[in-house]
Amino acid sequence: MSAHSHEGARKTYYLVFFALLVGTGLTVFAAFQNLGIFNAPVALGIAGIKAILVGLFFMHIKDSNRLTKVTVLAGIFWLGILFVLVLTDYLSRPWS
Amino acid sequence: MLQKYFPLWPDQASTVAGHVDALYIFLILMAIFFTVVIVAMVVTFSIKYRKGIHPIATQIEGSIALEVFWSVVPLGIAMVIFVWGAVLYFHLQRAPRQAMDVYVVGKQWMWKLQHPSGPREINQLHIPVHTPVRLTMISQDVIHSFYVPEFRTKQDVLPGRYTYTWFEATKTGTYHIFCAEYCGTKHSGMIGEVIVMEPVQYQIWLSGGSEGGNLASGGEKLFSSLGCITCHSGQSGARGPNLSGVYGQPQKLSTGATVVADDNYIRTSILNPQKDIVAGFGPIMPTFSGQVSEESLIQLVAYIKSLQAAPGQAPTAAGSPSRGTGTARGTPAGQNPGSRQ
Amino acid sequence: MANRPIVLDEAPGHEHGHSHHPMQQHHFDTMEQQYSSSSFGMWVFLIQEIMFFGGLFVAYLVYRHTYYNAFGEASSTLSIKLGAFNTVVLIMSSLTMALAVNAAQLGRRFLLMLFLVATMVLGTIFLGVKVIEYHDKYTEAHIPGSGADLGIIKIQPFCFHATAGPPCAADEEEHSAGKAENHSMQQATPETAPAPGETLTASAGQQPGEHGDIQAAAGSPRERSMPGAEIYFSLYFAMTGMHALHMIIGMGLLLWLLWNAYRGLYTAEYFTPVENFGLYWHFVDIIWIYLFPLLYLINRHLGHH
Amino acid sequence: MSTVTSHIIHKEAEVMPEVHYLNADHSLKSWLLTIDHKRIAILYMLTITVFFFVGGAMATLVRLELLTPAGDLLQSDSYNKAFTLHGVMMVFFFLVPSIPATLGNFLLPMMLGCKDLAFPRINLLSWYLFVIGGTFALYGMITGGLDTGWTFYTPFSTTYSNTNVITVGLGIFVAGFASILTGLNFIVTTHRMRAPGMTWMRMPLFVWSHYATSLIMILGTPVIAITMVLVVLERALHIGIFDPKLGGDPVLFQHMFWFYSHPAVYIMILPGMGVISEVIPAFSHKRIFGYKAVAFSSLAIAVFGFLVWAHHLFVAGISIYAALVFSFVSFLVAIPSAIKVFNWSATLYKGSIRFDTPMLYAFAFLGLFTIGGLTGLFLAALGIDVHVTDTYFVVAHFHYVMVGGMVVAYLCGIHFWWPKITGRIYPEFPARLAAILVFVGFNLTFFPQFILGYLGMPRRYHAYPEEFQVFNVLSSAGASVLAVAFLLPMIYLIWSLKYGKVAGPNPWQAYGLEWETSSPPPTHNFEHTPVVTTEAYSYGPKEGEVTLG
Ligand code: HEA
Ligand code: HEA
Ligand code: HEC
Ligand code: CUA
Ligand SMILES: [Cu+2]
Repeated sequence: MSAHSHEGARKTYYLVFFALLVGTGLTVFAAFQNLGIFNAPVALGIAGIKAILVGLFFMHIKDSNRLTKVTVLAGIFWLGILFVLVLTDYLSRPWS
Repeated sequence: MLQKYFPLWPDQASTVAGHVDALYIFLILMAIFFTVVIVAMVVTFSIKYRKGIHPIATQIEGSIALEVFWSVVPLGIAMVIFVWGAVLYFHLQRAPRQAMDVYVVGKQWMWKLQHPSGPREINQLHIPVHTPVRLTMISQDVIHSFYVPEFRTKQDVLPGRYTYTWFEATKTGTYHIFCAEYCGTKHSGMIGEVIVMEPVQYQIWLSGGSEGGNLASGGEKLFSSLGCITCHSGQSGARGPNLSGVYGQPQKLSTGATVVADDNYIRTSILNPQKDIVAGFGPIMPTFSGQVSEESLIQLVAYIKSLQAAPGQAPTAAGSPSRGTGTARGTPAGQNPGSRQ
Repeated sequence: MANRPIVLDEAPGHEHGHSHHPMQQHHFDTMEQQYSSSSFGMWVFLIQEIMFFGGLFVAYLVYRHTYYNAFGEASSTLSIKLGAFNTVVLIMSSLTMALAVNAAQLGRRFLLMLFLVATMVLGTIFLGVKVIEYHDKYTEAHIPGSGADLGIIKIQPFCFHATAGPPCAADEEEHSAGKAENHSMQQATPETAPAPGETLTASAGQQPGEHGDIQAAAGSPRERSMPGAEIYFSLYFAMTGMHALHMIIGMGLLLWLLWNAYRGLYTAEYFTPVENFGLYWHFVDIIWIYLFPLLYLINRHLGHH
Repeated sequence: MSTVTSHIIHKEAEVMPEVHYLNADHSLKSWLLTIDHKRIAILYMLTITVFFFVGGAMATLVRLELLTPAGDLLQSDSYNKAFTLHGVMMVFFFLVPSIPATLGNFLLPMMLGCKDLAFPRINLLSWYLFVIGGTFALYGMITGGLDTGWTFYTPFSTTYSNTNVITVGLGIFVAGFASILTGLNFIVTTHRMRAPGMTWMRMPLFVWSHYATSLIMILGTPVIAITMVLVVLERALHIGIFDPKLGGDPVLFQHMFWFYSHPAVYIMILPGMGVISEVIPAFSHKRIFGYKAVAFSSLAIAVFGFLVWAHHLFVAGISIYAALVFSFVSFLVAIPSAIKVFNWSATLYKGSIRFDTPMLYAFAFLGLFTIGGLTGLFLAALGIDVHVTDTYFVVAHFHYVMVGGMVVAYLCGIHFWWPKITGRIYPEFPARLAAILVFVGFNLTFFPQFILGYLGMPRRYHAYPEEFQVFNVLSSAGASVLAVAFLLPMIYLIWSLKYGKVAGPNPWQAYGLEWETSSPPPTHNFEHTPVVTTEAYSYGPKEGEVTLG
């Protein structure tokens, strides 16, 4: 990589950092609003975006090879299996 | 004969036993079929193509058609088993509406059983034949599992939550109750027996039973001694909701959700009232966690169950018309909380 | 055997004779292979970490579903100020770490060391704040394993103690409106006689919410009004504790990197450890990005504060 | 020595290579600090053998106790500790690392044509973690024991048991990381270290199955690790997460435990399937039937294996709808296994079959795994499981797959690669005898347990009603045959180290990179990095595709 792109990278880091700060502010703000059933989804949505930013830019997933991307997706997918299938039990219990 | 000296399955003593065994036999035939296919392939090929008479192997790469064939056929068979097993399971899990209730408390290492009409037993369960019986079970300590092989039923008995199972005996006799979930030192000693009797005999047994009074009236006593009645007086303006007719009905919660008030809901309402707050009431009910034994809880639940909606009227058990604690056919009395007073 | 067609041959471009990078290990053919293996290995390790934390998150999910109200109230006892502050600190440390990797890529030793130190300082601040928060929980007796008193919800957000001590009285008064509801919950002692053979230790008039009475109140079943809250605090400690443990391990690794950087091990050609550590550090950051809303921000709009 | 021509003609007596990985250095330090994957494999092999015999000794106690209905030989507490020690040792410290950490460790780099695993030091670390974990567990088991069963169900394990849950729990936690690191190493090695020309579709099926196994190790093991942490915390601090008294749900523990432990049963069979996929072609001298189908079915098992865990909880108090889902997927996961079994059998077709010991074990595997797997279908059928869960039917099922499947495959692989590992051949006659004894003893031990289970005998029972005695006696009788059968290889394999015939690089005329180097191989496996130009199992020129009918 050339020195130039490293400079570009630094600029991205600062931008991402800024976006993460905004996200943090936003999520605190949102927590105090009554969004009905959407409070939790909004909080998780913001967290998700922040996580994606960190992943894509700080962890360079954006510029990495396909194997890395597949690996990350696999991790998320398996986490999904754990969550979803455990919840199939808890959400369909008559009452608990 | 064979079954006597070399039994392959236990007695079929419940309505479901035959169904379970039918699927079992189907599965055995399926297993024999596939095992024979595999063994036949191995044996014939081993003989026909052993090095001595077949020195040069033919290099075969594979066959898509065959791959599809031996994926799809097992898949089809598997789906048959799945559906069959699932239908059976739903049948096993859902007690008929009219079943007679028995309450079970498991603890290390004994079974305590309570009939709604009063009698309590330890490690013994007397039931009438040809009567569906629904068990509402809870554990005082660790997980146990209520298992009667002859009935082909089993259900884990959990601490902290009611679980259910049911059966309808078809043969009089005495059968083992095993504890099937490992529960510590005397797990293998946590054995009891179900005694299936003719209805008449059962009636006789019932009337010779203990004089403890029935579950619901026991619950009523607790209801006043624990002070529930002070808030749940049933009068309008009482601090707590009127509990008449609550059982089995959907309850509106302060969060807007509704839940059906089943046994677990009532139990939790007593032990952890803050978990779900009934709409229109404050979170003022104190917890009774740690103060009421599982047996007492069962009595309270049975009592609340026995209360029928009677608007504006204070709940009383003694004269209250009972509802739903059991009107199983074949048990002319005994299932009715009020009937033995 | 005629059919033996695997060729054992010299792999093209490999054999001794051309010089190896000093950091190349013997079993790799090229530096490139070594680099891509380590980096992929790190990612696989992180996948493992995802599942590791996943176990905690699934427990959280189940109990938040089960004890929806209790989680909300218990969450309100955490200080958003501290949580948000720590979030910012951690994000900042992620930035410095990214910059450290960048410096390493450019082979700027001094800059690399500088950013590593910065990351360490920020990590230390984070852990320091965490210690304060834990200590607050300790004084409030919201500690798992301390017994029955866990269920007592004492409300005191926005109460920043630079030095840990008893919750500030001012804050308590400020939020007394919110407290009333909670206290009534615990005080509501019905006029009942205890059932025979069953203990009933709480007596009417006791103020379990009051500071200092907590120990006395402990063990009273009457005060255990919220089993869900106990689980919340257990999960809070388990999750943030596991996170903090990862941070502590990270600090150790940072020291090691710093030492190596000081020795001049990392050059523009070889900086894999720095990069891999960066991945780890960002991952830990991501965990916190989720922990913050999940633990600190539940149902704040209901105004438990 | 490893030029191509030198071993094409090998009529002369084989000689041992002068330098190889075993005699490269003799000091103890050279073993304990080795980063050679082959030596680490040997270290693992010795360790798990110890654990196997500890587990086996406990099995002996269990079977002796069950000879009579009364609980006469052991106190109930001792019995509970015996089967727990048996289960924990066998599962976590023997079967999970059995093939992957020994044969896998040894062979994976060789089959891929590289000098070592990607992270040799991490490989050594893995062994140390394993030993530390095992020591913890053994220590805990000896000082006070453990009586929770290998499943650690809460709240028994967290609140009611008086035994060393914490020590053993930590042991499993630590050993879990050994497993994770092994998996990590395998995955990275498979992706990054393949020799030139070694494409994915040229990899031996042994590698494919280890790749699939490693996926499970990476994705499943962390969950059991954190679950163990929670159990330890629960026990030490009463954090309430699994304690119903504090509002926790014990069934959540079961979900978390089986999220790992069901996939883990595939950790305990996939490597064995890999061994069988090597051995059957080798002794049929024929390429495997349906290479791709077998390869991808390994991956399918690994993925679908994660979707079925709650079939262990059908009566545990989960929602009946969830049970439906898990039962359904349990049937799906059987299909890839079916594909494998049929492809192995079809591989024999028109082969040129020899009956050396490894092949006998492979046949035993086919039969026993089939029975074990098919009885798995019984258990996956909801209506049947209600009756047979937690009875000896389950015990029989899993011994069929774990002992009849994996242990048999392990023995199969040990015999097959023994010449490669040690440079010498085991004596054929006792080996065949042992193989036959294993088969006979095994069936005698565990077949009666199916019947016992259906008759309703619950597992983990230290005393039982008299009507069950006949089958129990049969089972105990079988176990003594089995014990002898397992002791025999110990004796003759050790004997062969000194007196066995020198094997030469490729005694079986098998096909694969590992047979291209000397036996035992040199420290760096190959004199030169190999270049691969053919598919796996190229035992001869291909025929056209066969068609149905
Ligand atoms: C090596 C380990 C291993 C393997 C491979 C398997 C494989 C399978 N297991 Fe098993 N199992 C265990 C180890 C294993 N199991 C253990 C240890 C326990 C008990 C743990 C405890 O409680 O202590 C257990 C328990 C267990 C249960 C829970 C029982 C209970 O406690 O109630 C169930 C239920 O579904 C089950 C199902 C299956 C199925 C469907 C497969 C399938 O993968 C099998 C697939 C294979 C085949 C089907 C055979 C080959 C196919 C053919 C010959 C073609 C014909 C096929 C069809 C018609 C589909 N197993
Ligand atoms: C890899 C897994 C594995 C293996 C190989 C075995 C091997 C054997 N198992 Fe095991 N078994 C399990 C895994 C395994 N088991 C698990 C997971 C459980 C469940 C535990 C639980 O419920 O928690 C279980 C439970 C279990 C039970 C049920 C106990 C109960 O529920 O009460 C029984 C009963 O017969 C049994 C028997 C055997 C026998 C006879 C062998 C034989 O194959 C063993 C033969 C080997 C030997 C005998 C070793 C040879 C060595 C010697 C003979 C030297 C011995 C030295 C002295 C005696 C000093 N096992
Ligand atoms: C201090 C007053 C008070 C006492 C004492 C009290 N309750 Fe309650 N109870 C309430 C209030 C208020 C509610 C509604 C709010 C809620 O759900 O917590 C309630 C709700 C319930 C419910 C749920 C009712 C529904 O409509 O869903 C049940 C069941 C119940 N109580 C049973 C009992 C029992 C049994 C006792 C005694 C062991 C008892 N209560 C003691 C005040 C009380
Ligand atoms: Cu109770 Cu086993
Ligand atoms: Cu399973």
